[in-house]
Amino acid sequence: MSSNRLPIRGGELLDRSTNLSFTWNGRAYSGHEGDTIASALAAAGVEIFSRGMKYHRRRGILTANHWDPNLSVQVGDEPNVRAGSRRLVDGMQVSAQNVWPSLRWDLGAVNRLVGRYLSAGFYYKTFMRPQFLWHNLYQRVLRKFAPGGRVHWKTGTHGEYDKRYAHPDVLVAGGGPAGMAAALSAAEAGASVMLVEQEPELGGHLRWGGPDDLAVLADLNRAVHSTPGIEVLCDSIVTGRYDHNWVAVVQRNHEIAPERLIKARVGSLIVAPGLVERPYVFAGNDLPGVMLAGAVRRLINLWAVKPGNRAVVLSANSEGDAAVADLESAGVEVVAVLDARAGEDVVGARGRGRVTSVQTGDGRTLKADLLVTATGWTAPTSLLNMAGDRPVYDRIAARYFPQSLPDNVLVTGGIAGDGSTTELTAHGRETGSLAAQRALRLRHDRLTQTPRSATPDSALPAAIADNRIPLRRSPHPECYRSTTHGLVDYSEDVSSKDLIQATGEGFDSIELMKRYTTVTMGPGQGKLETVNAAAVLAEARAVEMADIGTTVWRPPFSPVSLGALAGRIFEPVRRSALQNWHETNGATNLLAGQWVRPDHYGDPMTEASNVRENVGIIDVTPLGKLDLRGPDVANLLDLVYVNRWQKLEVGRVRYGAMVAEDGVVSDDGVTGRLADSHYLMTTTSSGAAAVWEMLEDWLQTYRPDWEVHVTPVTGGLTSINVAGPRSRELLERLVENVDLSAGAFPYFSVRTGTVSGVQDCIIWRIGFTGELSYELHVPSGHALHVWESLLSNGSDLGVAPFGIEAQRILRLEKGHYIVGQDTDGLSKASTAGLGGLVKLDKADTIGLPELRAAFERTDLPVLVGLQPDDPMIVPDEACQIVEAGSNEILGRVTSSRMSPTLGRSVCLAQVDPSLASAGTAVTVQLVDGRRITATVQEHHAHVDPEGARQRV
Amino acid sequence: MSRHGYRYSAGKLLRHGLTRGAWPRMWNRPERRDSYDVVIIGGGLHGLATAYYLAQNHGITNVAVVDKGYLGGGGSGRNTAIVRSNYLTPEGVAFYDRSLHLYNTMAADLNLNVMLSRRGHLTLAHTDSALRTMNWRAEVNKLLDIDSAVIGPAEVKRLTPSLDVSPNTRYPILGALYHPPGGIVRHDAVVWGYARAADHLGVHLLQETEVLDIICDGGDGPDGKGPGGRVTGVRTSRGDISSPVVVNCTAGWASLISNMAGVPLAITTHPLQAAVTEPCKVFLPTVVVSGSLHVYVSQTDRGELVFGASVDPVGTYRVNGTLEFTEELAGHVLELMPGISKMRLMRQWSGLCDMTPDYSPIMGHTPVEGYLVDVGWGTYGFKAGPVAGETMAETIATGRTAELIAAFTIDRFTDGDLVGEKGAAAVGH
Amino acid sequence: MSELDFVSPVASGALSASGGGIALEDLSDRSKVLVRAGRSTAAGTHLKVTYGHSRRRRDGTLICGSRPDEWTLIADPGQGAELLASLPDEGFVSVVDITHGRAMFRLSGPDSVDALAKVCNIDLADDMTPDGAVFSASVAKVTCDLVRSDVADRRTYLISCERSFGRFLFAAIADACAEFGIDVPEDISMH
Amino acid sequence: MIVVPCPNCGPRNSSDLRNAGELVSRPDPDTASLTEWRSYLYLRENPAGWVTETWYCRTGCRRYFTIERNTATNEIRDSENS
Repeated sequence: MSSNRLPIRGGELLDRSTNLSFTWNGRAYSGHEGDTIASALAAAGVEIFSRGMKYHRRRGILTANHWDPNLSVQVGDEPNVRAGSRRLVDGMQVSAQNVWPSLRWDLGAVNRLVGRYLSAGFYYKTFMRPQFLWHNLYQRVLRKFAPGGRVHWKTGTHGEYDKRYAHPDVLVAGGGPAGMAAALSAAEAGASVMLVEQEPELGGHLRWGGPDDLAVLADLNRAVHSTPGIEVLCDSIVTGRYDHNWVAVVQRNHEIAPERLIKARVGSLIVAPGLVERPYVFAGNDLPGVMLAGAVRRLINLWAVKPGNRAVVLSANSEGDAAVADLESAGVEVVAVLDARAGEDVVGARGRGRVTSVQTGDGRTLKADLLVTATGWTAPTSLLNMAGDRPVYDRIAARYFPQSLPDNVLVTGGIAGDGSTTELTAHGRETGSLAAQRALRLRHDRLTQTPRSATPDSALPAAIADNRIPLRRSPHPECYRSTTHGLVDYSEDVSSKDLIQATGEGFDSIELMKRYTTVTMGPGQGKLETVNAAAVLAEARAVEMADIGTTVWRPPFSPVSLGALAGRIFEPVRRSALQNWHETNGATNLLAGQWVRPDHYGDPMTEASNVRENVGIIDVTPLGKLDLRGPDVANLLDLVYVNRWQKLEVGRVRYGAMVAEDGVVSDDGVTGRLADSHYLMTTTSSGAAAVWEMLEDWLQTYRPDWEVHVTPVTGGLTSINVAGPRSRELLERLVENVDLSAGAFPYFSVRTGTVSGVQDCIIWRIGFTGELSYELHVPSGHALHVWESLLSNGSDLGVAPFGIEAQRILRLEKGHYIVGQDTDGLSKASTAGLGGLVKLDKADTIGLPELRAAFERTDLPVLVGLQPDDPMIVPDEACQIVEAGSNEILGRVTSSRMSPTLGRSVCLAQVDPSLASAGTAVTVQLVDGRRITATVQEHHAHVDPEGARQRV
Repeated sequence: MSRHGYRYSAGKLLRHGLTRGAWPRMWNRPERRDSYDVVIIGGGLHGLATAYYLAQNHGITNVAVVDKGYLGGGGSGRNTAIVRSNYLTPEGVAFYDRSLHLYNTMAADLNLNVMLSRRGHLTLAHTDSALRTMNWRAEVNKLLDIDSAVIGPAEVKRLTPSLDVSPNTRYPILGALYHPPGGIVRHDAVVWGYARAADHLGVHLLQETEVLDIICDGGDGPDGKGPGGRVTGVRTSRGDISSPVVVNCTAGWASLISNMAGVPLAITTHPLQAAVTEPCKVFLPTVVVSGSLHVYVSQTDRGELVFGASVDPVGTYRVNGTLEFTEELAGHVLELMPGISKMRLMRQWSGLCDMTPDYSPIMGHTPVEGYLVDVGWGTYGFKAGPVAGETMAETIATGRTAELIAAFTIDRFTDGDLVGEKGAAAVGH
Repeated sequence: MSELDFVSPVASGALSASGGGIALEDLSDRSKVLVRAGRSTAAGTHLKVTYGHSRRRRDGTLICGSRPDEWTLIADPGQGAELLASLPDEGFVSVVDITHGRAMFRLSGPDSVDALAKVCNIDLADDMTPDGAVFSASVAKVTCDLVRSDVADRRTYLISCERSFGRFLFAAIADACAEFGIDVPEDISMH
Repeated sequence: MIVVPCPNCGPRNSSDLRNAGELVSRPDPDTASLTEWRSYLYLRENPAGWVTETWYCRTGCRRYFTIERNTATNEIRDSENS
């Protein structure tokens, strides 16, 4: 293990007093605070970090930053970690990905031998026959070659991820000199600013510059940190800009979460990401030892790593020239500097495992272990794409520039143009002021439009024109591909030759080419590859770059963990006031929508029988409850229910069914009239919210002249159904001021009274179970008291709680249908047997024309009571009713249970109208394929169809 | 040479590898004619498949497929490539089963490996009502001879070990509808396969040709459009093309095209979003769908997890995606597989879906003679592509509505006979 | 009825950070009354606040303009009947006692704004949401009514939701507060 | 997450509201033909451009209101119908 660590550098990030231990492929290494994983390894002499995806060629450092395609590693249970940017932490276990048995001896490298056959899209052209080999062998082999790290799905947990919202006036994406200057001037103008930088330190390229750059950076840093109103987020990336400036930031430097998603509604977004250096395409451009100028500058100046010993530099710009100086200062022998501006070129790099020689355009072979290229820049315009911009190519500057941006998105820094540090910061300052001005106008609008906010303490700031002096576009040679072929996409192993072949096959638009060759589809998402790919396509089609366009960069700008996107997972659950009691008394829970409910307390059959024989109590709080007040409630009920409501008397309750405008049954429940203009409506549990919104819709948009107030009271009233022949006896012990006798409180009535000392309880007498029963609606803060009183006062009557399952058994015995179970998305009122209820002669009711049409049809399915001829067989719900001799479907069982009361199976079923008359024998196919016969009943109710039990 | 032109095979791959010879074009960029027997609007899977089957099954080759962009640039290239046939209604099942059959033989039929992976398809049930719907689908499927059954949590775990089947989760996995023949396919390859085959049979593929109007004659509306009239051609960005038959296969843009013929549709356009993670070593062997959690996921042969969800609730023609889609998706995926929180989402995108009220397509003839539709494909157009092409071609060639699509005609929205597929298709990838 | 204990949906007592930066308390037992009035009624004039704003009446009752033509009155426990009696009823006015229907929490302290910003998308800056502001918003995916009601310059939010969500919401807010020094007891869980 | 300008609450995130779709006018249910009724139920203009639509301010003021939104750009402006 050799050491490539240089003596202390002026701008280095290292804290050399620290010593962080970590392992790489099982071997112990160490580094310093401030090192990236890659810099620590490179300092220790590691040259190979990964293998190529397809051909498994060895790969070394290329860009030495977040975008380095060769530096994806596994860190513990985290796959695909960017070793070029991830800072070293003591104890990290780092290993190479996608190699077997080891990084050094990787069997996948045999693919190189057949590489000439693995051209673009080769898999589309073979493995077709025989088919079973494709399914059983070829595909498995392909899947083995999938790249990337390992997910520890067995042991991983969702962990502690987190989110927050933010509302900065100005958000600056990129903390280089221009971004820092923009943040400063925006804050000075009175805007709240969020400054986001993906590196752990502000400064961008100034960080690896010379003493002058470092001095400017120090000044900027001081100013940023001393100016109020700037929130600085380093080690954080703006990953997306969505409509209306909804901006996603992934923050990595927060102690409470590995990644934290910040969702910001931004007044003005300033995009200042700088530029991404582009690799050069030539033979051998993926050999370890081929690096970009930025990479060697960062390695030397930020991490004091000597990147090689003998270097050849291909330079087309000042970054390349600066790299030469840096190399020399680090003691690297610069063998040759090839000036691309003067037409000099590199045509190949050779070596086994590392560059040993470089072929130049003029035919020389130079011994070197390092080849540095500085051939130009890619403007990372992702966020601009997301804002609707289609950047255009500038031939002179050899890169893309923004074209048209919405007012709330501005650019500064390298993405906007070139300039000295002074010019860049000046542009940044002007951009910050403009952005602040626009954002403060928006803030003023928000303050004026929002009722809760303070009145703005100043007038609307005047709009100012965009008078910024644009940054210039410096000429740059168009350096994309040499005269040889090399890799365009390092993470996908796609070469310029593959792209040319694809063009020839007809994939001659950038999008088609991308899809066929997978170029730009890897983890880098085209940061390094997009422009080179477009250049090769332009070359293959012999057209201008500007005519090619680029693929649209889609969010996120940089990959985001699923954990960060999920954050804390909020899945609200609703609990009745009695749920704690249920749980401490042995209930098995059932999740029904958002509600947690007791399914049963051990034995639902016994619970059901107890209701038939004695008395049971059930918590039915999730039943939707709406308090309706006003003189026009009856009109509203007439509109939304299929039946009539004008004549409902105070103290009476009525059943109602609702259909939607298309005539499909949508909800049902009972509504009672508590006082002259005061009603209580109940809905199904799952339909409660929708019914409420629907009532508001009709009242607000259709009949604003009606006076009705709707107030949801579902959770405020705990609903307890007391059911069974001894229910009256039980309640008589607890109810103080209501006469419960049959004459005084008949079936389908409502009273308000005091139950066990709790005033204002609403009691109505209805019968979902088919027994004499009372439904108590109790103020929830006192519900537990009432529930416990019922149990303690009724022990001699055999009172016992029952759960949802027992209720389902009881209601099915009684033949009550459930909307959404016994009806479906097409069921009309006629199917549900509502013929007697529906009033077609109303002038207006929801779905009226469809109601009328449905009752004229004779071909709609019919809901019937059904009993299997073998009473011990319970067909599963959803079993199909079929033609005896064929597979023709004639209906289905919608509900089925063993009836404890009858000692036989009972069902509801939807059947073809030809099968709907009582006594018809039908064939039911069971889940196991057996067919049984069953008989259609006269009524839906299997128990007490006359209703004698509930009318006592 | 086969009937599809240059034949691909392992041998050819070897020869090209050795000689480094160029491969021929998969399809051409032909000069357009002034008239065709059939003009198909939309160069996605449906349009290309329709053109292919017109030529292949009915010998009608004077056909143009026009597209405003590149081939397969809409939903065909943006979907999550799931194929299955375990629908809810008998008409749905029969239709998609035929499609699955065509997918099974597609590689051989089109001489292009579309990389069909019949890896098994699981639709999870988290509530007893969802389980009841799964049972319903399974029972209908069995009667129609579709391999489909409801399985319990232990079997779910055996098939897909990374799923959390413990009972105490917020959305416990109570069971699943298991459909062994379901799986995924390389969606772009399907498009290219049909394009290549159609091109070789003489169909003109006219890319970057935008339809600006449909030219009609004799109809009730303005310019002779609307019911009672007939189609005579289309006006495109590259000039007028006359044709007695114009077919609308434009998915999310279906309303805009159909309004050009004076035929309004029961369609609203909503984006459907999808996303993909960085690659990781393969660990997810099946396609997993959860209707209640609005998510479906599979892992490609490249190791990426591909996710989809239900359509966005707000109708729009924008396809730039939303952050909240990725947030909800991640939350829901981690409910199912808590162990993968460190995987990273790499790219999100969206396509436009032509949603109908009953989650079923609108196919066949319309009140304007010669103007046919193959629209309303919502979120399930990809799986139906082959059979839609086959039945539309039959309908065009014979003049009679193919039996398999009789339930999907445009008349059902005036007759009130909607298809009951909503329960199975709403999020039913 | 007053002799009966009011049972809150939240079992936990007050939680607070040791440094005093943040505190979360259950106030579900406070009397709450909802007033809704037709546009032509005098209720608005009587209650003197408009949507988005609140004021404290001399008797200590907090009157919140919770929606257009809608007010929520909050007072000490057991005051429901008195609140109801104190309201005008001319014209089309509905008055509903929602004491039992709404859980209510008080989140206070200088860190409360940052904790709330983790679970609520509303801009809580002083100009957008000043003391006295009344608004409705999603908090940890639960629809809530909020009032900023500072107590002696200590930033304070009253957060109320449908009662059945109370236990979940308390746990979710407590979870958001953990970052600021609140120790969340194990029995407070979002599930 | 687009911002929807609620006329009562001011600008709000769209997740705080529910989109109730294109504004359609309801025929008189007592006299409408089935064809008219089903056009109202099912047929939509579905333009790629400005559409008048209804939103419900679910977590805010609980009021329904209409705005105009450009479905090609998500720009929003006040509706003449509001």
